[in-house]
Amino acid sequence: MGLELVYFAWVRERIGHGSETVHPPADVVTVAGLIDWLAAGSAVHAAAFIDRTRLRAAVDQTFVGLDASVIGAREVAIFPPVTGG
Amino acid sequence: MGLELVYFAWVRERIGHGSETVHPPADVVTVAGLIDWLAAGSAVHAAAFIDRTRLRAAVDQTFVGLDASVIGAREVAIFPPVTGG
Amino acid sequence: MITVGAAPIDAGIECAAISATGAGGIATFVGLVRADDGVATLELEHYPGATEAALAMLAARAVERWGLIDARITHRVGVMVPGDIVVFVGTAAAHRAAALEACAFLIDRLKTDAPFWKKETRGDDASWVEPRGSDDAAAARWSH
Amino acid sequence: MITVGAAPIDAGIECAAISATGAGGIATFVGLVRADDGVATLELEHYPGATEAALAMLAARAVERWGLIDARITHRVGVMVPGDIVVFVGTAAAHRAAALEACAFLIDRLKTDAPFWKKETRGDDASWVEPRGSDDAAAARWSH
Repeated sequence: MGLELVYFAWVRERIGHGSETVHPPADVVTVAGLIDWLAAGSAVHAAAFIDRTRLRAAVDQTFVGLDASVIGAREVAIFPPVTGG
Repeated sequence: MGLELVYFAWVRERIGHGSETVHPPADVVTVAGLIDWLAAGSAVHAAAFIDRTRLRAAVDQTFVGLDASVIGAREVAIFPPVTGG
Repeated sequence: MITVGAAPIDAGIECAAISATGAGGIATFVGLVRADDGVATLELEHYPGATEAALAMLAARAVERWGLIDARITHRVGVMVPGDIVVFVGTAAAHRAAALEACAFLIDRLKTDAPFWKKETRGDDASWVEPRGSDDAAAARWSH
Repeated sequence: MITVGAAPIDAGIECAAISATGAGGIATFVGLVRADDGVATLELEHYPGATEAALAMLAARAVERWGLIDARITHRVGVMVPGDIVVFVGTAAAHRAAALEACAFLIDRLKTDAPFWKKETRGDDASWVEPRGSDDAAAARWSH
């Protein structure tokens, strides 16, 4: 079973789609590690994720820091800081 | 030409009507003087006006103190403190 | 717009009217008759002409102080029952803080300074409401 | 009630709905798209499911903190033009101070914490909005 990734705002635009299913290796245990792994495998992802300070994340729809665990997660969202309603 | 008096709330209820036209003598020059003159001429008015600290007034629709002038006024309103909307 | 009358107030119509100004932020307050303490009816009396003028002056002060695009006060008078809308206040401003503050200002002032008199009935008892200290305190915070 | 969707928001319908709670005081805020700085369109993106959950949590906090009878948030997403309603917030409480404060709290928080992303177009230029310090300051006053 893969890990569902969802993107929003300019992260979504730069990556070119709003969601994808990936199968990261077992040594990817945090959101930051997931971002590193995605960037290493794709120039498009590397460009979208170039400034980590501008990235925020949610694991299974809970907003978390980039050091949060993705072990056992079904859905990870990566997006810019929210700008409110 | 007479002076129009208007009453509100319990002042109106105690006097028994909402308005009346009176012709005060020339030495009635303030709202307080008007109240004294009305009370002197009628037991009903005297009862309604018994506690002057609970009376408020307007002269020609402008809210004033009881020491305000009624010289040249066309309408004087006498009522309890307002309780707001 | 200032309206004082005996007709029932429709919150939806009022809110739509102030929102139609197209300002960035619209704040509204709707006050209803509460059934507290067993109140059966609330009767509001006003001073025709003078009350409207007082509300217009209050609205003009809010418009000036907060740079409002519009202010709307609709006030009911006569006999009401719990659940009826007594008053609607709406403010329109470019930014939300101005609209929200001006709306709070207007309702606080309305509850103290406005020339209305309230009579409550509870069962067979009818009594005129006395001015409340807590309302004066709420209004006083706007005086600085 | 929490609603997030692409359908236009009707201020009258929203205001009537929260007023129907019959609480003593109803406060509402309606936020519209402003035409400031020549904005032609505003596009709002949200995180389906997570955004609704975040708004529901925010509303629940306001209900608890101010003892509200009800709180209502209706938020539009998708492409909007100046004059369109972006958000409606309504609060219902027994007394006006609680309703007014809770309404201001909700809109301040919505403007900062809520999981929405804004994109503005001006002429041929489209840009994602950056978080604003003034909104953070408005939200921070509720943290004490």
